[in-house]
Amino acid sequence: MNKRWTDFKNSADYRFVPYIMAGDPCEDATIELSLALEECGAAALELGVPYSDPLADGPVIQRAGIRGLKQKMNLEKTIKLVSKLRERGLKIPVIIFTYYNLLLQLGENRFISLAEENGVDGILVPDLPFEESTYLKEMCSAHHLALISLVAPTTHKEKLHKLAKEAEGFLYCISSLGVTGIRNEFRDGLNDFLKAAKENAAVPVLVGFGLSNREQILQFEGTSDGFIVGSAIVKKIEAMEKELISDREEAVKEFKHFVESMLPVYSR
Amino acid sequence: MNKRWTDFKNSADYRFVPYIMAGDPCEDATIELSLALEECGAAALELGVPYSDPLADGPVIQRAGIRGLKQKMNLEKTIKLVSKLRERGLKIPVIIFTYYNLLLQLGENRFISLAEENGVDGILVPDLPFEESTYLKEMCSAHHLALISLVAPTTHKEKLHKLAKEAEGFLYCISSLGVTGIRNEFRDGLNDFLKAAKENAAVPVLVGFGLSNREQILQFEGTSDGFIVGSAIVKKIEAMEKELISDREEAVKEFKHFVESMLPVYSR
Amino acid sequence: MSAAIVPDHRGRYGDFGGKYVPETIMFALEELEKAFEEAMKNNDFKKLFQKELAVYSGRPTPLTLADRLSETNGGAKIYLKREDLNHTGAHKINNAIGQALLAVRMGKKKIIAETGAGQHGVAAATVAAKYGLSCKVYMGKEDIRRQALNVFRMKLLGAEVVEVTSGSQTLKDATNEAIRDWVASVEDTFYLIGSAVGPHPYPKMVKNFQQVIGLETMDQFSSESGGDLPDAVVACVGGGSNAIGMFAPFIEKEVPLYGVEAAGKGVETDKHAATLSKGSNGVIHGSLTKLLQTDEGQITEPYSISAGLDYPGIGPEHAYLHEKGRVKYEAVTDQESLDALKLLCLNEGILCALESAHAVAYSLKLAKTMDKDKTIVVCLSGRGDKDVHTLMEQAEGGITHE
Amino acid sequence: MSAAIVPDHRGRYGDFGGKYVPETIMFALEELEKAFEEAMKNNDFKKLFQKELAVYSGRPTPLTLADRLSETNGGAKIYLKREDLNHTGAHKINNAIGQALLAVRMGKKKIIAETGAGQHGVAAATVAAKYGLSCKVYMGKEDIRRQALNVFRMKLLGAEVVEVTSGSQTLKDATNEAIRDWVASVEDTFYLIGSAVGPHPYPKMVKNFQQVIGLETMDQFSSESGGDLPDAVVACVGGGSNAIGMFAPFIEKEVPLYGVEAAGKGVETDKHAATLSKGSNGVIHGSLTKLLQTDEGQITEPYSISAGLDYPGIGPEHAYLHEKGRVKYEAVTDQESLDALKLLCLNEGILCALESAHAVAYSLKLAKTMDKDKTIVVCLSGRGDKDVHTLMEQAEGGITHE
Ligand SMILES: Cc1ncc(COP(=O)(O)O)c(C=O)c1O
Ligand SMILES: Cc1ncc(COP(=O)(O)O)c(C=O)c1O
Repeated sequence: MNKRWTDFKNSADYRFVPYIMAGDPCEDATIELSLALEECGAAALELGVPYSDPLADGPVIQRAGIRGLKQKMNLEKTIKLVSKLRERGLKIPVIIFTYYNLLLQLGENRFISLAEENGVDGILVPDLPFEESTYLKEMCSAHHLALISLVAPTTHKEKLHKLAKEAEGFLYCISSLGVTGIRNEFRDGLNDFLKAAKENAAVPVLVGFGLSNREQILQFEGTSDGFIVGSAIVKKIEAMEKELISDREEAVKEFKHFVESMLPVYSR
Repeated sequence: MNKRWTDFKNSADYRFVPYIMAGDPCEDATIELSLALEECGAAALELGVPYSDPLADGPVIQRAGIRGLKQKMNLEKTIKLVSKLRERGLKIPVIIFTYYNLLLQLGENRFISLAEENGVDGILVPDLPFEESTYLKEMCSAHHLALISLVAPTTHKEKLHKLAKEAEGFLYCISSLGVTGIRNEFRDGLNDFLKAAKENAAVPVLVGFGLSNREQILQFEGTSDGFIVGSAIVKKIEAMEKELISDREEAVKEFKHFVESMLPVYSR
Repeated sequence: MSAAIVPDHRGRYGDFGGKYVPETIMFALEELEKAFEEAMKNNDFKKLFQKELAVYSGRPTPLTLADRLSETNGGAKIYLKREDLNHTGAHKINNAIGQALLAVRMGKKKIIAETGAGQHGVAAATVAAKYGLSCKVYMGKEDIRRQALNVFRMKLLGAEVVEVTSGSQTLKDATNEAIRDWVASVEDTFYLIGSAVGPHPYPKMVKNFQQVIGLETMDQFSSESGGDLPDAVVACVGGGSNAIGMFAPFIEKEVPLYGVEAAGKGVETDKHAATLSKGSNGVIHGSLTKLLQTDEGQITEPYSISAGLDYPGIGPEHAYLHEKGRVKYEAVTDQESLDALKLLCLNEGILCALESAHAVAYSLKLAKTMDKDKTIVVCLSGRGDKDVHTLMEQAEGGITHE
Repeated sequence: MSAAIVPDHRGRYGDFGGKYVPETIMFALEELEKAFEEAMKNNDFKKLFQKELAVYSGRPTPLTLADRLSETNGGAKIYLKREDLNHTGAHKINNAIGQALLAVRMGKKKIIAETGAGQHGVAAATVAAKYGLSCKVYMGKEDIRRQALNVFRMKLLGAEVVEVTSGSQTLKDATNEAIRDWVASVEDTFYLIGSAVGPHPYPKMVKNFQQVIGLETMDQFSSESGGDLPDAVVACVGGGSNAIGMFAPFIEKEVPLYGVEAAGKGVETDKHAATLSKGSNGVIHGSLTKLLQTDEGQITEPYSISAGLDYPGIGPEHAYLHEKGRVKYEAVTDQESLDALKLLCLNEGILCALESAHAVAYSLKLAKTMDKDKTIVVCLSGRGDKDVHTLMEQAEGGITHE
């Protein structure tokens, strides 16, 4: 594990991991937004890659993908974007969030070397379940990249234990069934699920899928080590699309303000 | 057989039997047209009854039927119209041309008595073949009405002989397959058919269906005793519909002129 | 009841039937009758007919227990004889195959047919293509407009569709026109009639070719029930071919039979096609039967939401069975049939023809008067794909329960 | 060829297949696999499935010799396996019945399905009505517009049709959306996939429910020929369910097999759906297979005149059979399929689906290269009623031979 992951692991904070789509609304904006998120206290960053068929995503992130595709953003460019982020001083772990088909076309080996070259820390493939990930997992391990595991409330107990034990970077606990997107309520039994995850995980356990405000986030404080916010942030970016292009500095300020307003106070 | 039929039979002329639709374009016109036809030399008159489903008729007579229906002409009124013709001095035999359903609704017995009362001489039912006509034939015989028999080129020889022998009034030989209407050509073998009819018939043998000009009419002079003209006459009436209502006297003159122009000279 | 053998040699069913046609085609009816009777005595022909029904049209069609429908409705169990699964989607093809094979046997190269909604026209065009015959289909101008899809299908199948502009420009007039054509072309042309109507021997012949429905049903019901007969049999009646085919083997049994006519907007209105309920004796298309007409004998235009029941006459054998009391004829409205169609869809996943829905509607009523251990067989004469446009219009027009 | 047993325990057909789905639904795939394998060992279930195919869908469907078509075309004799005669008009119902029965067995009360032109949607809505399940069908907005009749039918059958506005608003997106729904509702919902695609065990299961096509064909051909096998078997390939069902029992025999893809306006253009001819390895809808995509891996929109072949992927077993060389995959253009459809209409009186017309078109070419005493069986996967609108538009647009 690299230093960024060690720092991430050792943090005492309730970890905030935001998701944004590369190229939404343009590559330069993605850079500024990433840096702003770190300033807001992000403990790591998930960088989505635009895809034609994002079957784990809800409408908000689907639309972000369409914007990214219009910018001709792709997996290779997204990886290379990370090196620009590093040049600008980004210190937190960056995870590439990509569907498996994009990875397959780039080539898993090429991905690994590009990721190493460009300062990527991990990869998350929402449609590559544990059962299909043997090769990628080995390759990632060998090159000190974290292949982020997802576990769901529907994951069998034994599998959950195993995935938790083997998890690298962090363990992504899906807080609700369904695709990404803003939720109003979370399911019963979620706490048991998180408890089981935490008991077995050697890495921080984060919850994600559907968190959109401070209240919801606080709800998991006792049972998890951090949280992932995607759609709520992407939705704000969507609302500010024009400004992020025409008047970026001001827009990024407003964006930071928005992000801070949804975070628990001590995370700032 | 009544005197009108005897005269019809004894005539030395090449007999002209026109068909017109009762009530086309109105009852009064039918009266004038009938008298005019007699003046033109008609040896008998076929008076059609408007019917909703005239399946033996072509478009010209179908349209005449529609005009007749609009005038609320029906079988009973058509029969009664004959007595008006008699009052006006019409001397030739009048044959009611009606589909069987109209007859059935009026009642065959009632038809017979009405026909007797009103000076009708015969009836022709195009959709009542010999096989279905036993009762009507008996009734007609008993009341000195002629049930006109039709024979077609497709009629089996034996049947043709039988029908010819039993025919009353005249024997109607269908000159061509198909429904009523104007024809340009007649079939081969027609002469053989007419010959067989004449050899067996005790009454005059007439040809009909599709005759529309002097040339065609003359074609059958040697093989038949007369001819029936329907569509060609009805078509003229259709063309003169307005005038026959608004300026009847003049119109009937023109009509006579037209009829004469199509007849063989000696029939005048 | 001990029935006289009908039709007699003159094609009479009691008072009904006969041959009321122009002399020109009398010989063709005789020729047809002879050819038909001969064919029916010929085992090769009969085997060929059975084989074509099987390998071409997919017979036997199944007998499906409509268990959820029966349950929802309450009362007797309803079975569906699935004529909707035939090639081209209705029982019409049974008859079309039979007549086409006969035409081929008689050496005819041309067929003509009449059609209303286009179902029989498609069946006729289909068998013409199959057996290499030329085909002309007469269809009212008004129907051509309403049924553009079927017109296109007939043309795809190589048939000529002749627009009929006479009279009311619908089925009755198309039939007149087909007969007019036949009168002119009778020497080399076979007139393929679409229902158990027309002059003798058509009603007899059509029944013969359609009785496979009833024969299969009897067998299937018997194997399902261990030798029993159903407690009632129901079929819709337009011209009456599916009904007479279904009833055929049951007539001499003690099974109550029900023919269902179209009551349209109600038999008390002038918008219906309930020939037996409201008609009187008359001659239509060559046959003496019951029909809808004025006092004077002008044939009136019938009405039904289902084009296939929208006929002012009825096959003469039905008029006879009605008079004898052997079959009960009931009438069902547009709305009742629409409701039945929807209920069948929702409970069995079967979209039936609007014609057939009349039979379903009546069987639902009947079932309610019968015990749960009783059984009704309904002839599901056709599928409803052809009616989806009508149903959509209804849905948009927002027909409500009156 | 001695084939490895496919799929292996991971659902792999060589390199292809697998389960590329979000972790949330992995348990459901396992549950499904278990239930399916159990059911397949259960004689009652198997009998029930066979019975429903027979009494509800009208199986066996016939094998029809297209003698006039073969004659006109010249060369080998062409037989048609008549899946068009199934209830709802295509082979799709075989699979829908199988999966619905499995859903009932698993105690699920809800099904979801994706649909393109609406054929599988109608099949799913049908079995849902039949077995008392609630049903949601995902359908692209664009397809909803183009297929209003099928949308109405699904609603009549009680299904909810969910408009999909994501992506290109067609089948691929409807499938994404159905998977998204399933991810959210997986605990009480059965996802009824419409073709031999998707994550394991779907391709295996769909093949299993569709193999009745091939099994019947083999029997029927054997009785007809006195024990022989056909000299070639042809089927169209969209997702690949009718083809894999037809091929199933023939794969281990020495019979040449041909899968026919849609070449649209030509495989050299960008308007086609020829996945195997022009695609590359990739993951779509949970399965590693061949698909149409950009170099970067964005899935591209396929094109075909026939909605059912208009899919950018293909079932993984076909990708495998292609790679092994056991099945030859050919592509046929819009125009060739239209011509074949018309020829079949004119010569056999059968209006087949545009999908099936692709198979017919290829078999006509193939037949010409074979002797008159050779035989080809074509899977006539569905009827063409659904395509009449498209055909009319084509006729009006006056497509000409390019
Ligand atoms: C499906 C269906 N059922 C019934 C009928 C009525 O005809 P028949 O009374 O001859 O069975 C038709 C006529 O077109 C039809 O298409
Ligand atoms: C009639 C017909 N044939 C073929 C197909 C293609 O599907 P598959 O390749 O799964 O058989 C479809 C799909 O809708 C269809 O409707």
